[in-house]
Amino acid sequence: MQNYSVFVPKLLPKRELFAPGHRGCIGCGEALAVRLATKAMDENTIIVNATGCMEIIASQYPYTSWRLPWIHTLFENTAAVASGVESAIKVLKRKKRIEDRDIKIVAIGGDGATVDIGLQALSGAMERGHNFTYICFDNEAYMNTGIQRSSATPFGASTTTSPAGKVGKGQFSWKKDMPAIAVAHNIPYVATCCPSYPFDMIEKVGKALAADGPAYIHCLSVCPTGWRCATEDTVKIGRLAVETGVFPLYEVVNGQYKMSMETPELKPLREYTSLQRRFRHLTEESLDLIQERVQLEYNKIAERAACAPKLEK
Amino acid sequence: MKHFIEIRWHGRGGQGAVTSAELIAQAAIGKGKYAQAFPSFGPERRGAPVQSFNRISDDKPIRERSGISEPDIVVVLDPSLVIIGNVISGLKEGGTLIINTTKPLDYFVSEYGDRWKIATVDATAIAKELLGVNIVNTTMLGALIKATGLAGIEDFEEPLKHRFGKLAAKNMAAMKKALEETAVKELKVG
Amino acid sequence: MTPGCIVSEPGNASQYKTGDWRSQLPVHNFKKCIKCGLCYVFCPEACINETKEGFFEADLFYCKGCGICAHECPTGAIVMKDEEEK
Amino acid sequence: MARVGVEVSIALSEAVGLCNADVIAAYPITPQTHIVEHLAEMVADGELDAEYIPVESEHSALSACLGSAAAGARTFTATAGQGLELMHEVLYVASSMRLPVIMAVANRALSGPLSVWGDHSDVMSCRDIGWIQIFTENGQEVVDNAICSFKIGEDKRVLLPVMVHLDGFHLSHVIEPIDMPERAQVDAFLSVNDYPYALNPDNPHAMGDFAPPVVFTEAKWAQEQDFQKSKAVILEVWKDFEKQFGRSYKPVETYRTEGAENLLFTMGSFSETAMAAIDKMRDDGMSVGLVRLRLWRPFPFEELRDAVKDAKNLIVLDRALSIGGPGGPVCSEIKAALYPLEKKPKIVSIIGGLGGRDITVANFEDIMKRGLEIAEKGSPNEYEIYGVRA
Repeated sequence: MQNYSVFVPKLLPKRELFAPGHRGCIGCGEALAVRLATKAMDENTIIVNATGCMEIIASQYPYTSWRLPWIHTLFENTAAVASGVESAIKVLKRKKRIEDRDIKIVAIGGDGATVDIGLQALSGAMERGHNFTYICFDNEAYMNTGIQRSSATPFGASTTTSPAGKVGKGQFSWKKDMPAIAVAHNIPYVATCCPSYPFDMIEKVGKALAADGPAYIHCLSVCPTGWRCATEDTVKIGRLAVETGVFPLYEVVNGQYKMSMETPELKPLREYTSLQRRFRHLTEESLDLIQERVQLEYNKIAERAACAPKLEK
Repeated sequence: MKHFIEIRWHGRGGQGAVTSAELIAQAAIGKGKYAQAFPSFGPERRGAPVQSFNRISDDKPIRERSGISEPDIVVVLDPSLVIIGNVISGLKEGGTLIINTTKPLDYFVSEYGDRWKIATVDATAIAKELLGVNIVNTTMLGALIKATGLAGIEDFEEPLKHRFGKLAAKNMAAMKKALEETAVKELKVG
Repeated sequence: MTPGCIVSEPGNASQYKTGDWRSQLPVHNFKKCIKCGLCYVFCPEACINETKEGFFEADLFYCKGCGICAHECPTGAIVMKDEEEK
Repeated sequence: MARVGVEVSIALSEAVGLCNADVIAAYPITPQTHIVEHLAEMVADGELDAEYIPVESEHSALSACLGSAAAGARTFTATAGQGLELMHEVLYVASSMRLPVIMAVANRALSGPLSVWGDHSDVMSCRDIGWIQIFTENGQEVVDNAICSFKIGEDKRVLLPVMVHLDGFHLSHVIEPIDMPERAQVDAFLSVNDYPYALNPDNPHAMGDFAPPVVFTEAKWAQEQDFQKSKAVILEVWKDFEKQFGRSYKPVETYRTEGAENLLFTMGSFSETAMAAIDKMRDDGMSVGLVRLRLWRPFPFEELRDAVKDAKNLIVLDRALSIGGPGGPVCSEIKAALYPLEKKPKIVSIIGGLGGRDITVANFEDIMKRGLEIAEKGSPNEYEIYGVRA
């Protein structure tokens, strides 16, 4: 943890728009992430939630964890529902049927809802330019249904549908670069974040909400159940994901990349993988291969960030 | 004229056969008659032979919604369709055949004999002269009025305005010119 | 039953006790606590509250005993103990 | 009220405009396209103050409509065939969440083989979705029932989505005389949408909770009960409509059934051609009449039973096939509705008009004759497809 953050926690808004009493697993990184995201929101926020862990843990009839207007309909259509909410609010304000004030629309979904089944709806909504924020809480597999691979599952991770076996080596493809897909829609704000860096995360959600147009946030959410790690390690593992370069933190403001923190030398990948039993089966050779790829992907982002000032001139 | 007639239009995708049918229906409805217009329900693209249809009833609401296979009137918007298209298919005995052609009326009279009333006009020339394009939908409406008396030219003022806006006057002029130039061979009575 | 199963009481899940899920509980040592609030920030259950004196303490009605607070505490002021031992 | 010659799709869009729809989210698909094109045009020309969302799929079209309706906006979409299929799972959500989305469906066959032409296959895959469903036979009915739909769906006693069915091409693409209501008349008839559970920061609702087994059955039962109750409101709205506009609608409508021994049954635009056939057969001395279903959901059991109570034979024309099933889907429902009655007509299932296949007046005469023959002599088959070539 960097020093500055040690002194700021007390200044966070104390109100919890995501109430306690939710049914998330012990040590749920996603519940933490959602809670921190709400710290950047105020009451004038409408949440559109995809089917998934976050919906199930927070909305068993007749209860809700949400202290905000909240709607869930289906798995893959969240960005489309958000489009409808946003358009409705816009026209109702114009027609003076509701008070003219700044109401933020926030769509949330897991990696399955975002990078797989809901990608089309999300792409459509971003392309059309609806003024909303989409936050993907990426726990790197379909955790709600019991740890099946998604296209956000990292290479090598063992899941129930990419199991490590006598032949199989776990996830066989490289994690889909969803932030880059969002960037390709030429939207004003894209960022990655992780609740292990709470103030960075809250600041980014705030910027996303303030953006004029679609904003996309990709949030790494450690899942002790699916990643098979200790519950108390949730925050630590998120931090290691950043420190090893597995999950770089950056922003893309109007197309310009900016690294969120300087990490001149990345920690070895093994510090991250060794804490998670989903990687337990990996051979040294596989780990070397992944290490190489992590560096490559990290460099790509860093290079994009490095050339950003040139673009400004 | 009968109280209930059915028309089939033959054109090529993009020539405006659907618009012709629409305009005559609107003219008839404007006069308080009942009318239907509908296209051939197909995926035809520009250039492909297409058909459109009308039903016009003087006094009763029209109930039939099926296609028209035995029309009273056939209008051919494109001269080339006479050769390749089966334009006379199902045309009722004693019906009317109206053709856009450069050929003289007698050519078709000798071709088809006395089964139908035949009318011809060089609508393409009129359209090119007055509209600057080879779209003969409104021009052929002039020929239809001349040959059948189905409506008056004034009945088209509103529909043309609605459909063409500023270009309504030009289309009206093309219609009027066709009305003058259309040659008609009446059927022998009895 | 409301039409469409609409829930009109925001945040009423807070009536649900998740403290039963806990097999370990955090024990706060206020002598070591520097009142930084990191435990409050990192709690996935939003169950750590500030006391009048400015210390932080878990609400055991909700605390599931994940141990993140103890793990992240910079001064070691929180330790996890087995429920059986308490 | 001005009578105009206008394409039915265009008239429908104009009616939606007269109803001051707030949000339209739609995806183009034949034969529905003209409806949403014209709405987009009206918005672009400033004739309709609405948000038009040109979504990337029908699934998203209806999903956006869910969001819009949940936020309290008057919401409209239109689709057909495959589009309705792509919306399928969303359809159930609209009704179970009680979101009054209004949708026009230009009925179209389902692939494969690919067919853009009309039949009722798309409707029949959506029987159990919990939407109020109204069938129309001509352009006037489309316009009138579109207007009624908003009033029905948004009524606080109802709060349900409503579907207006118009047969693809046979209705959607026909230019015909339609009395377009005046704006003032529609304003007087239709109040502003006031959805009571709108997503609103001042009064936060959670919409779309999941239901564990202990409440799911009760949730569905509550939905079913409210759905059944909507029928009274539908009848009330049609009565109000008659007062305001002079045209009346009923769940089951008949044509020359008085004293008729043999009844033909149709749904949708083919009913008009069937009426012409009934006229002809009556002129020929046959004892025939026509029963037409307007309200497909909620199914009008009582009205149907009443309409056929004196008939000897009932020949039901379906424009959809239930493959491997008991006959036409509509006929199956009619059989089920009449089964408990002691005195009921013999029922014959005929299927025709698939994928745009035309049915003419003469064809209807044939269908009636063949149906009566089957009623008299029986048939080894559960149903017969009219006009199928070997």
